[in-house]
Amino acid sequence: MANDLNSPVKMNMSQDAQGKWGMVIDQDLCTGCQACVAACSMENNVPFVGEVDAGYGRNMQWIRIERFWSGSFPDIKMTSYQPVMCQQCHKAPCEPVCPVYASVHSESEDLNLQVYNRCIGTRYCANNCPYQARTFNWRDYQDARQRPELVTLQNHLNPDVTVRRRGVMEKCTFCIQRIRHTEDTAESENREIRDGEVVPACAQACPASAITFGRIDDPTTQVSQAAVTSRAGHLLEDLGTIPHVTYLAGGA
Amino acid sequence: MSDKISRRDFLKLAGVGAATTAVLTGCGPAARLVQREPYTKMPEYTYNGLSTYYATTCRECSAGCGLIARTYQGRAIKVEGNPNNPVNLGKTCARGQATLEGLYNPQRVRGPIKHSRGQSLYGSDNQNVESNMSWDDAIQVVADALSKNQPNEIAFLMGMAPDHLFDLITDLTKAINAPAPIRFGALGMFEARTTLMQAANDLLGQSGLPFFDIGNADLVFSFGANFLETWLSPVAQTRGYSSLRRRNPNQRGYFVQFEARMSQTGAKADEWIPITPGTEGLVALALGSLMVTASGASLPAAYSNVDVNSIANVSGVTLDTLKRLANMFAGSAHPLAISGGAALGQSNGLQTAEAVLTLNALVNNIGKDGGVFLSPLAPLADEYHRPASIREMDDFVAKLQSGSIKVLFVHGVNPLFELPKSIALRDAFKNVPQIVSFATFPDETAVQADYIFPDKHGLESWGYQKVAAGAGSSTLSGAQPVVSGVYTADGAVPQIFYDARATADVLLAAAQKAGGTLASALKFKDELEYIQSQLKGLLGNTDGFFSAAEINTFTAYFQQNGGWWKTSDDRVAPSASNALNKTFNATPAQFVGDGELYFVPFVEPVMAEAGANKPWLQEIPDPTTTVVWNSWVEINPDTAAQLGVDNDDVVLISSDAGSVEASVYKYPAIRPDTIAMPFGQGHTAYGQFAQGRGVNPFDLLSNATNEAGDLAFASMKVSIKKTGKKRQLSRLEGVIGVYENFGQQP
Amino acid sequence: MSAIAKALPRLRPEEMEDPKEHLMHDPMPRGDMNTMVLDSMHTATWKYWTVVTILAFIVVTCLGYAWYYLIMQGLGVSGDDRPVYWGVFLVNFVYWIGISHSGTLTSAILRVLKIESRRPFTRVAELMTAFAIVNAGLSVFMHMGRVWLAYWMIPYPNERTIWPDFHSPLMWDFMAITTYLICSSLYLFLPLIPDLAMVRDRSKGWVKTFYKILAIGFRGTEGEWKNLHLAMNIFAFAIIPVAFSVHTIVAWDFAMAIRPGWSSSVFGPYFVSGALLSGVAAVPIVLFLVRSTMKNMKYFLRPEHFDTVGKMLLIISMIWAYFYFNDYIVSWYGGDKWEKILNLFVQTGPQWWLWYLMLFCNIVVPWSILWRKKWRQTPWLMALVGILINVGMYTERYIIVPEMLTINRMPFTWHSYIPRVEIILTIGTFALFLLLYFAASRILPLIPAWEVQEGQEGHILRKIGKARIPTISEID
Amino acid sequence: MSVSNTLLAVFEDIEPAADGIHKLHELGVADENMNVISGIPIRPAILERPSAVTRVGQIALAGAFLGLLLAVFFVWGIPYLFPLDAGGQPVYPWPQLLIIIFEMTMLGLMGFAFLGMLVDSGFPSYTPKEYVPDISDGRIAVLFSCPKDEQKKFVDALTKLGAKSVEPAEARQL
Repeated sequence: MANDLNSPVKMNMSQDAQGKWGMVIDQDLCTGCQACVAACSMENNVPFVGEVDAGYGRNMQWIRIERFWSGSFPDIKMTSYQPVMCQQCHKAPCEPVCPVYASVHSESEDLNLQVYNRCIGTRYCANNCPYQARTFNWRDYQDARQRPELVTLQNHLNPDVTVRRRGVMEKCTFCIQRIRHTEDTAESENREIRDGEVVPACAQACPASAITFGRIDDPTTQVSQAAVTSRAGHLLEDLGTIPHVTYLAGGA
Repeated sequence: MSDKISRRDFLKLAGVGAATTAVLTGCGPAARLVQREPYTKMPEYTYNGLSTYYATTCRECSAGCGLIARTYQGRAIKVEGNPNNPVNLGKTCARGQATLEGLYNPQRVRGPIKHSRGQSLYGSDNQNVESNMSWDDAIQVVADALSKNQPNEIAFLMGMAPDHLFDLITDLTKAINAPAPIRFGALGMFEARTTLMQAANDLLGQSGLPFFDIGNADLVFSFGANFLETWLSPVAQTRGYSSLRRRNPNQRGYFVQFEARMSQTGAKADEWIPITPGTEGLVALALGSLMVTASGASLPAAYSNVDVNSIANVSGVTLDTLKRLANMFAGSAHPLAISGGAALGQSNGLQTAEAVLTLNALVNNIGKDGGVFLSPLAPLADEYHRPASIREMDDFVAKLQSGSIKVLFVHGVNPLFELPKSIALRDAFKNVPQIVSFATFPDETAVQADYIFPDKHGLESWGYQKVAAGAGSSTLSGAQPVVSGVYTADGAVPQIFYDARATADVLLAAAQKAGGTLASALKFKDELEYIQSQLKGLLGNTDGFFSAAEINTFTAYFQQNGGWWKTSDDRVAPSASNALNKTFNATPAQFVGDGELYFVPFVEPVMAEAGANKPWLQEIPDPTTTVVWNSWVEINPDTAAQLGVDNDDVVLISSDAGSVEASVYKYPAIRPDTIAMPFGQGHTAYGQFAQGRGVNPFDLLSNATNEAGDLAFASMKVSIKKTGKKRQLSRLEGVIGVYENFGQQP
Repeated sequence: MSAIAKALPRLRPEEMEDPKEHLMHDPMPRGDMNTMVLDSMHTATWKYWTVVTILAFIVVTCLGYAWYYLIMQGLGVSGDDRPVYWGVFLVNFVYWIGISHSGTLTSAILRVLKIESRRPFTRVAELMTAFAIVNAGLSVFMHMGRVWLAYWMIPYPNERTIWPDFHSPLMWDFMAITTYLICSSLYLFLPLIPDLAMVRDRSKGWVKTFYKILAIGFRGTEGEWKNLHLAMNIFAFAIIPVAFSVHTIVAWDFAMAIRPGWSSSVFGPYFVSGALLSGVAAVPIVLFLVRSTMKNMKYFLRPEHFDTVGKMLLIISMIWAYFYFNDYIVSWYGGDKWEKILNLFVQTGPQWWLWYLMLFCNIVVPWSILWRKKWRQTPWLMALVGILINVGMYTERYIIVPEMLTINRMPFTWHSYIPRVEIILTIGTFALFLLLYFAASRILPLIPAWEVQEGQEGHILRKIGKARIPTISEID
Repeated sequence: MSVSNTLLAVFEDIEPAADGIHKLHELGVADENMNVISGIPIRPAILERPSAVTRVGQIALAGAFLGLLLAVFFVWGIPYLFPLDAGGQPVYPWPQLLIIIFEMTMLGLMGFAFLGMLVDSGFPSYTPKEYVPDISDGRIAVLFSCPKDEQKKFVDALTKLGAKSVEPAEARQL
């Protein structure tokens, strides 16, 4: 039971390939090494929450690497590591439920935006996210007045990414700051963005190169090509959220 | 030109342009005069809103991955992999990513400190102890120690990294005829480098770290090697694994792991064979024997003593499985067998390493793509100076114990944490009159030192590192400071917060103060000049990534590109002619103690030996158990049921060497006769994030070694007792979700 | 023996129904009745003040300070986590919204249907509505991560040029609850006006000024009565669908989410029935408390009123059971794997007993007690049934919110929920409810004297044959 | 028209009050010169009175319409002014419109019914009025105007019919 709960549904996604940016995660290559998690946290100023809160399900990492067990010893098998982050749904269930437009869709990038300073913390979006990809600032994890150890640690905060305070929802952004930066660079050089030019922190770090990122509206890019292979599938595709993260099944 | 040269001018002089996608900034020799200051007083070359990128080398482990650090207004913001560095080709592991939390760690040594042994370096309020002496006095202390003691009374204990400091200290010890510096690291011990090199020497007739070409193989049998975790050069090996799976679009490489406890590496295997601990070598021999038998050839000497049936019995792998695997191995185009991890940490570890090499020799893949090579020697290296084995460390500790060492310098290693307690280093320290620690962080060893003269953090330092493993090309990774230090913003003028100084600079200055042969042998103004003097050996070398005829230009390129490496394939293909001729006794491993359970300590893959003081590494879940911030003991659910313990129950684990208490994690993928514990926690110092968290499984280990002298860390038999206490483990996984039937484990 | 009939015992006098049992047939001079109502308001013993002081203390600490702590620390001090982003605060919210259906909705339905026995206890119930909505609103505010920005949900032109998003069920909720709060308060106020005028006429000094202001100058002229009457009629008819919509929308907060267990089309009416069940069940509790603690109330609040409420409760409990079964059988029969896991989790998981407690309190208790008139007319028993049903309905909401949130489509994230500061705040809200009620009982006439008087005017005993039969004439 | 005087007749119960009003009608007091003040509402027919005119209904309907317009503005007007995409839902959704229309219409209806009640009755008003506190104890007061010179006749007639008191109405602080 448990092991097949989360296997990505295999469907041919080419017909409903809508959107702009997409990510492909090769579960066969993912070694669960957590480099993406560390890189993402460093890039996006994700706080650490401490032992008690982390154990209580308040871990704030934007990526979590899932794994399940199937069978029993000695025929036990760990299912393929499955990094789950915001799937950047084209039709995101999290968006319409926000009463204050803190969770909205970017029309230009076709991404789910989370506008931190607009968030009032109803947490409806998180409930309605079938992927449980959203994390909530349960406390002032980034406030050096409450956590003196941050006085020095704060030095590496990324100035391109807002530091969130308590009561605000957050989630993976596909490193929108990098997308924007690359777009600006391309525009100033009067050219199109090249395939592979935008690299989110997770993909950049991944030692196994299991994460690929790029345009899915262009059939020639790496992500588009990977997304049409027979191993490609989406998490909970039957919900019709049209997620923009494609998983390539592992183990075969 | 004024003596204070601006960075921009320097760059013009050096004629360096932008290189990769990021603007990499080299830092030439003149740049030592350039201050990289924090944002409160902005240097003239930083622009608001623009980041500056520096290439450097990761110092979190000894693999020597190239980094590119993004800095912003004098602060380091993020590190990325250096795409050109042959070790990691732009990738990093979690530890590398977290290196910034070392740089900006709240607990670093504030400056040179004289303190009484055992006193904590930070108070209960986590405030660091203030520096209580000047660097001049500190240098005087070092100078006195070097000049007033007999050379053979001076000892250096260093970390595993083969870096410029090791070269410098080697030169220093040579100059005064002191014993060569001892190098040690817990990772090296877990990797059993001595054993691997000994096996290569015995069978291939050439010493060196084996290089397993996973990327070009299409079938990998790994005997305990945790090559995706912390073993040798994990980032490079993960790249190899990636290639194993996806290099050939038509045939996915197959991977079988033999080990008693499913490691993160084992989790990625297509087949995980739960083998009795200590029989890995036997299984390798059995496989070889079966292959030869199946092919109809006559058995070579290596397999003369092999009784396949009894091996099947003792290893717990059925004969059918052995035959099937032997067939698979024989039928594959590029099979590769790797040994490592707990398989080598047994009393018969060397036999295992050799048996596995023999298996490779049998399929004739030594020195071939997808087979076994020896790692290329790094530029400037005469040979690979391996870290000390436990046997050598035992001798070293005995020397300390005897009182013949008057002053001990410790740098880059935390032996009080990284050595088993049964090697009584703490006692031996009592017989050493003076201990000087160059620790950046207030670790256990620093606490036991008389002086702490903190070295700069890797991201503040100059240096190079001779890459020992992972790269196919001969590689020298270069390091340069990416920030000038950590400053406080209090007051109008920013004050340096962590007043660290490069150990090389301290030693060079002390050498001058000490005078005599030392002063004349080490006539360098500072660390950078010493590095340049070494780099001179590479001038005019044209088979490299870049070449330059003049040292300043070379150094500029070296800093800008993050090192120098050859573009050729430098893997050494040894001769395998005698590999099949060594006979094996084919004996199972001996175990210490009369407990009923095998004990397998393993390195926590994310945190490893020195990550515990970085809160992000603490909070990153262990890849297999998803536990964070603590230690646990992995017990098979059936065994747990027999013992009457459940998840989070605290149990007392005792061996002949000692006992520890840890919370139970019912781990479904471990043999019922085996328990496992991660290494990485259990610090008694090392900062607020590390101290008092979990336990150190080293407390359970004896100093038993394998034939090569490496610690037989998996050779303990332990017993478990219920304590009745309960301590909740924090895990990322929802316990009710990952198993069937709401937590009723399979 | 007679061949015509068996010998039958003659009814003993105590078995004969005494028309005086009915308030409407036990009339009293209006001046005396007014005095009784005023007396009950003006009697405040030391016991009363002790209870009020204790309640006030609990409100200040458990609600005031605990909430301050919650706001300053963030929701980390609550028990919420991933995936249980909604915890006891939302349980409280749904619960109080449910309680709010006790008053306005009950009184409106009874008024529209002209159930005469409603007359003395409508206000007792309507007051509960007002205070329950206050608590429901507070619960939502406690739940919010950044409550100081709650006003961003109000649609008004602002310098952020960001308006709320009416796509969100929370905005429907916000609008519906605002509507409900405003209209319920007005509906409470409308029939109060003549009573306030009565109190005004009978008080002196600053108290008179106070009631003078509240009574807004009402005298009781024909035009005033006509306007008041029409307004009350409009309210009585219009507030019924509003009340239904409020709880339907509360249900939609859950049902609109794509979550197993929540995404159910029957949730709207199911929640409404649940709200009615808990709301109506709260009425006998308050009736009992008012009757046994306040002076003169045994005259106004009689077993017949408990009887009326008891009958309603029995019917509503059956309706609730019907809807629950409806929801359950559909998800059970459908066999969706997530629904299956969820049902298994609720019934056999770590908190399996909650499910049985809910069924016991909501079905077994009312069905086994409320069928008997004598028991329905026993005030303490009815209060006990009311408490049990409220426990059951609270449990039901607890199962729906934190328990069902534990299970989602990402099994890796299944963490359970343990309430922390919520417990204290919940105590605080209950104390606030009681405190408001206690305060209101001494400020407002709890019995709508004019309505009782109007009713008594229209009730007579008519002699038909040999018996005197209670008869109602419609005088309004 | 001669100078008229306003009298307030207080009756114990409905029956004498009805008789009194009948008598007043006989004496030529027009319905618009008469008003009944009572502690409970009394159906006009009982007292032989015409039904009072109320505008509460119309005002409430107007309020309902206003609420409806506001709802349309909320659900369709706001996205028109500030279009933002959320979850791929239509910018101008129908279902949400219906929900908000219902709520706002009801709010308008009831809010304005209340306001209408206030406006039509002249509430709140704290000016002195003709009133006796006894009314809330069940007395029924009949307020009527009669020619000043015939006042005695009216007083006698009503007193005979059971009026407790018939006195010139005196506006006083309530």
